[in-house]
Amino acid sequence: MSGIRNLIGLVYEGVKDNRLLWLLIIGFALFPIITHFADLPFWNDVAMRIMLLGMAAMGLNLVLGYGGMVSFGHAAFIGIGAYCAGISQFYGITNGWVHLGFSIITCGFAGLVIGYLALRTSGIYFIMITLAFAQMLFFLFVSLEAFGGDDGMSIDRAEFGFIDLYDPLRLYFLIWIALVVVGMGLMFIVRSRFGVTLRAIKSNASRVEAMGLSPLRFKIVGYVISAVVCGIAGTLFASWQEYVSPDIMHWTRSGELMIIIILGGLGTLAGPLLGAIVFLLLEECLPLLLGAAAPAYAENWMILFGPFLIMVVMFGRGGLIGLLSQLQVRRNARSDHRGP
Amino acid sequence: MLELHEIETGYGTGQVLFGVSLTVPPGACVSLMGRNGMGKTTTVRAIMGQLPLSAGWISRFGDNHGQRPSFEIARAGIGLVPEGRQIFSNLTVRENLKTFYRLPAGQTGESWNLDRVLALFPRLAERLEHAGSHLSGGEQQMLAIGRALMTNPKLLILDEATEGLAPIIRHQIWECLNLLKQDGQSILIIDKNVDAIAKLADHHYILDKGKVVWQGDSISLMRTPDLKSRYLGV
Amino acid sequence: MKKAFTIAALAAAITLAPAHAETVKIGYMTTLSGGAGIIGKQMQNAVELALEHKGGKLGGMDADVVFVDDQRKPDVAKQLANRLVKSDRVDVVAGIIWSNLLEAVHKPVTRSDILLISSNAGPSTVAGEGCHKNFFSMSWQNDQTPEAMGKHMQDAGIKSVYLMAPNYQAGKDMLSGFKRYYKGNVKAEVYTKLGQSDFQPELSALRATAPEATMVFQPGGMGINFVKQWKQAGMDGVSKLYQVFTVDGVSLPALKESALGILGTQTWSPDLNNAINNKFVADYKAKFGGYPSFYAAQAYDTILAIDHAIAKSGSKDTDKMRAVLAAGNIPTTRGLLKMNSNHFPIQNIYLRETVKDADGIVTTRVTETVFTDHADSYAAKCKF
Amino acid sequence: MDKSVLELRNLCKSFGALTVTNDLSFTVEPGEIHALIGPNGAGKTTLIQQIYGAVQPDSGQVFLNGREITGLGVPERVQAGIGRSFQISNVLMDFTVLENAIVAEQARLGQSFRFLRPAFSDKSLKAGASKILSRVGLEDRAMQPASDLAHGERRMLELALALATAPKVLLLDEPMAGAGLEESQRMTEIIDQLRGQVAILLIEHDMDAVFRLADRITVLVEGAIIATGTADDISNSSAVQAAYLGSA
Amino acid sequence: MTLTLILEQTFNGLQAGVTLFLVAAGLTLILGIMDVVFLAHGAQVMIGAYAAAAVAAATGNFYIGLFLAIPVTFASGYVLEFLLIRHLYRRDHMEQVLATFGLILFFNELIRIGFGPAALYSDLPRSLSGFVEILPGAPYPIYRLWVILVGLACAIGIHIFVSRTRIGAMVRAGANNPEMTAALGINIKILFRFIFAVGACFAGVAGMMLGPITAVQPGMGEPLLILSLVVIIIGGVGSVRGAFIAAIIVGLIDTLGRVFLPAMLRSVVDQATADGAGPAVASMLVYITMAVVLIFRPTGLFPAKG
Repeated sequence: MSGIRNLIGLVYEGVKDNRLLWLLIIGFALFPIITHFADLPFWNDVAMRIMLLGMAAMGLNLVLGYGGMVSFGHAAFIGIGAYCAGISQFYGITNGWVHLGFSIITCGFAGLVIGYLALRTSGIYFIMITLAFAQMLFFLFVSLEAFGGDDGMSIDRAEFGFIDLYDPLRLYFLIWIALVVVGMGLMFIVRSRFGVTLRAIKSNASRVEAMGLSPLRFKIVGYVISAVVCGIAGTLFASWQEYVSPDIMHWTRSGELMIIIILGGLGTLAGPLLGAIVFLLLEECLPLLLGAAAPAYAENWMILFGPFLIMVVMFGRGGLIGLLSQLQVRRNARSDHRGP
Repeated sequence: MLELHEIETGYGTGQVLFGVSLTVPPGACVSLMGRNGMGKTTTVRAIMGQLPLSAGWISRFGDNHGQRPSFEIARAGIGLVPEGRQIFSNLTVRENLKTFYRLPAGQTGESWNLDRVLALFPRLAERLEHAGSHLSGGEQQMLAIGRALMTNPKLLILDEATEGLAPIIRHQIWECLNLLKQDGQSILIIDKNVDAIAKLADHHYILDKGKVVWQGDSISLMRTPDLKSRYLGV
Repeated sequence: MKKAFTIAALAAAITLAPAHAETVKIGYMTTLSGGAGIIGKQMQNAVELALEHKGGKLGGMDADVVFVDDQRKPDVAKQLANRLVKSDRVDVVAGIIWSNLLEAVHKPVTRSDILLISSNAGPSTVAGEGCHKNFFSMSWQNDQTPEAMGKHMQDAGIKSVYLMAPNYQAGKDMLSGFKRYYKGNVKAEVYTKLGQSDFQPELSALRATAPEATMVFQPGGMGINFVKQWKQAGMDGVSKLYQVFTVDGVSLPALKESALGILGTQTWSPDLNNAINNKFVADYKAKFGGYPSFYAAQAYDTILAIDHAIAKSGSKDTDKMRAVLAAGNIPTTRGLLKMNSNHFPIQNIYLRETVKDADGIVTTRVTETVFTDHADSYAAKCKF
Repeated sequence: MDKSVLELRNLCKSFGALTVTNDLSFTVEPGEIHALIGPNGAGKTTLIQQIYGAVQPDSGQVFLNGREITGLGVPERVQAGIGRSFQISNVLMDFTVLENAIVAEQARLGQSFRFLRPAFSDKSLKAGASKILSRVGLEDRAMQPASDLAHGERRMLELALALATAPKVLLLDEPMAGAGLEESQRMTEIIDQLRGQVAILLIEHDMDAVFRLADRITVLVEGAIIATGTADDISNSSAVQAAYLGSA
Repeated sequence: MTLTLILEQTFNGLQAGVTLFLVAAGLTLILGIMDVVFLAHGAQVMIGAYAAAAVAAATGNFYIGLFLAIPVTFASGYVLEFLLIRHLYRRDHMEQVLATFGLILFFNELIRIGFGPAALYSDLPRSLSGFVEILPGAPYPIYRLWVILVGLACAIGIHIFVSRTRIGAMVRAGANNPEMTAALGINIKILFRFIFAVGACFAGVAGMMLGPITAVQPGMGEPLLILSLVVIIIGGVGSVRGAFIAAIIVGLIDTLGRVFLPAMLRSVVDQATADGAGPAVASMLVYITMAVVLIFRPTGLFPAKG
């Protein structure tokens, strides 16, 4: 009894400390109401994609932002997760829980193997070896004819017992619940002793070693957890898309995830989700905006998008979260000034 | 030549120098002494423009005391023989020398070139095509001095000129420095060998915990035996 | 400019037509940005040309076409398809170049009881077991074109052939289609890396095998590279080159003279002699400069098909339009197009040769009809 | 007879042609402060690295409390009882002082693989961490980010973190380096207070501090020991004088 | 599998290798000396190819195209370093990846707007089309031989430049110890900018030479970029010699693996499995090689001396 009360206390405490994250997540819960009354059902779809990529980015952020490991191949785990759903269906297993379990086990194992091999290197070598593994998996799935190869495989949405995913809002809320679970889990992990140690390793691995801990073991565990989170996102992505193809693990998607994290705020809980919102809305709106301003160049929207990314690096240190906290500081300073 | 006025600097939040002043007149040989960690190398780094000053100023050859990038300071006429030699291990002896050859900025005497450096250090001539990493400590020290001379400096700075060298090599180095001094070369030298330095240099500064605690000429240095045990030796 | 035209035409239609005039809304999805943007651009041009030819109306209704750019990404395509269906509430979704993108949008669109008309992609999955009554192809099933190539080479008595295609689904479909009709000696079946740009190693290996003929499928930029390198390696003296979807309206401007004389099969060619095609090609050349590609022709046909469906049924109701289209006899640049039971066209397939036209521009010319009224081989598996 | 806390037997290490440790043997006895001095490049830091496990010797053995630890990696040696500070301050710069200590405390407790409870708000960890900080007098700086600390304070923090692992022998690599006069004095006092609690191997150039602190001094030149003895023995040794001040 | 064929394929591998080397040579210096993960190096390949093709089309002379494209790529590298890259030196790898990824998008789009989305027509000069018999019965395209020769010439040129010239010595000194180099009077900033521009230039040369044999189109440099990163990693970051050896290894492995692996597999497993797995493994071969090298030598085959 007291254990549960204790847990609730911990959750309350965590949520209180991470208001922005949970505000965003609650926002996603309320979003369908807006789309319902504004009669914009399509935007639910956009929101689902944002939640899914945001979830994957949150997973990657554990290694990238908290662990300081620049993995350039995390799209592979999204892909493995998606193919876990696809391949299960191919063999007639339609139960979504089974897909998720399969995905967690496979991604955990893949994360362990890749992490173990890749973490022997560091710096640019680590970036490249993670990319190499992702490329291998990409080409592997491209040539797996049984599962559609490059054309991918069309699949049905998974069955989650009583939840009929063809009711659009059911899928929406299944993804939302996954987001809550992942958000909650990562919130606990980064604040836990493990998470604190992981951050300490990023800050100064030799000091952590001098405390008698082996940085490698923590890094590998972190890598595995983040792989599993990306896998879960991938499995749900497959259900959302009703389709799986190697495109989901193209190297540019790994880059996209990194962009989302840096845009939102590296090493923060809310950052990746915020980054996903802004990044995908931008992808959605930039062509429209450019189309309105210079119709002949609507399809050349990347000419703005590229420099935008450069600007984020040059001027947006700490990403959007950093920007927000700067504003906060400034506002506080101003209100202090006005004070009696 | 060189004037340091009340300079303060350090690394990050750790301040190392607390108001160091020092002057090297033209043609003079000045020494800077003190135990390890007292701020000698930090002073050199400040002179070379590798550390920003938090207070005070440095005037090099009468310039306007401003902060300048390292390469401009070198070109203005300061030749550095750094602590630990810092030989380019992936360059041959010849390259270590020739790459940095520069015509003298203001003519003071005969200018330095490869032949003259090799004449000064015949050992280097034998090892001309060897990689810097294959030299012994003494040869590296000779190379570091030769490399600095190739820039035809008005002022030569030697940081730990003889540290970690065999006695016979030390002896050679001191001899060569004497030659340079007779040639009219201005020198700022850092070393722990008090006896040798007292013979070479005209004026001495002793640093302790980031401050100049003593200065004077060789005679007073030798006459104050207390200095050695307090600030220099064991 | 072209958009301005549509808007102007619409404006004109609105002022002239009585207030009760219905509007048919079409979502046209293609790849406009990125490396494949050139194909999408041609298709967009053709769609706009078709609207112009129809006076901005399809089947008497005001036409409103929404172009969307799928960026050649399945997840973007799927999301856009949902937007077209749910937000823009289009009556028909059309376009789509790539098989994998078609797979991604197939379910969400057909499930919404809206017609999905492909202007290009036609993988075997949607032709066979995965077919849907709301899906129509205005192009071809992947296997059909290489089947014609196989038949032609079989008939021409070619004894040995070397096959080459990229290592992905369409590549495998193409080669298996070819082998269905070619019964001679297949010396080797080589699958290259998707997106490969240098074929010299494969050409060296081919030279060592010395087959009588070579049949390749290398679409897009790969085709340009392949043909260039084929010529540069002097392979013409070693083997005779046949191709499908490798030398076409998109790659010819980059290949120019180096593609002369190469044979290929295709369901369409700029010189097909019928009133619709002559007008289409002439006006396209006049308006956009240069020959249209088969992608453009199929995009043009897609709009003609929608026009035909609305005009004949008098409605934009999905069931009624479907019935009209399923009945076939759709007037297109390929003549009156018949429809198979799986909603893929039954059509002629021609042998085309790359030639120079009167103005010295490199284009293709039909030399022979390989198949008359050719149907694909998956229809039997399709049960609505 | 007490067993030595740390014993090195015939340690050898070379990098290429350069011999940095030449058949070196010596001991650190329980509770003593043993200073290691010598000119730059004598091989002091490389020796520390070999004791610590970051550099493996070419031959020879290292014993801790009579147990051989030669083949072990760094974390294992730390767990066995070797603590150290580094030449350049080595603390968790992104963390506050208290958080630094919390990470050390949970590492000491072997509780770093726990995933549920937030670490930084855990009362028992905080209490343990405060105790760590109080040993070096940094309690009142607990909420400061480590990057805001003055240089000397950062050295104190590093010492505290090294002590947090409850080492049997503490390796201090130039703890006064870069410190001002007052900071050096405070550091000297704190190290002095540790006398008897833990055996210390001290590398230091500040001779005032060395003479004040060291029970025994070992002089290292070119990877070999030239003298070992009390402060008086060493300052009167002519060999040491020559090595330091030159006798050219 | 005759000897002729193996020889011919070795030539093909060599040609792929030297092309890769040209791209990798600059990139390994940028990575090794300036520590910048410069993903937009592929764009320099594209700029080179476009400059050469456009000038050749305008003047009708292939060689003028080649000649003028060199200063164009040099200038583009120089300006790029000045405007953006020098601000990235002190940033971490992740930020460099992001910013230079943005550059890729920008350059590709710029070219698309400037030259249209279609591939540009560019063909061999008449003097370089035709064949030589490298062995009786094995004619080989002159142009490919020319590419190999130019590539090897460039490699020798880079080698001489880096190991024999005074500026090369400065570059090596700068890589070895930038602070000391500056303290001896060398302007490191300008030196770095120069290296960057020269690196861009070599990538441009690769682009120019590829123009006539592959499609000149936006994004043409990206596949080369990824491969040349692989080359650099295998060779050891910062080592030009390592890049050369690794480029040849990667070129040969990729070429020979592609052609011979399916056949070799067929002799081990049954036909169907071999046909399915052969091309798949062949396309992964390069990455497998890199992963294996890194697992056993985490800093590549020839780590640059520190």
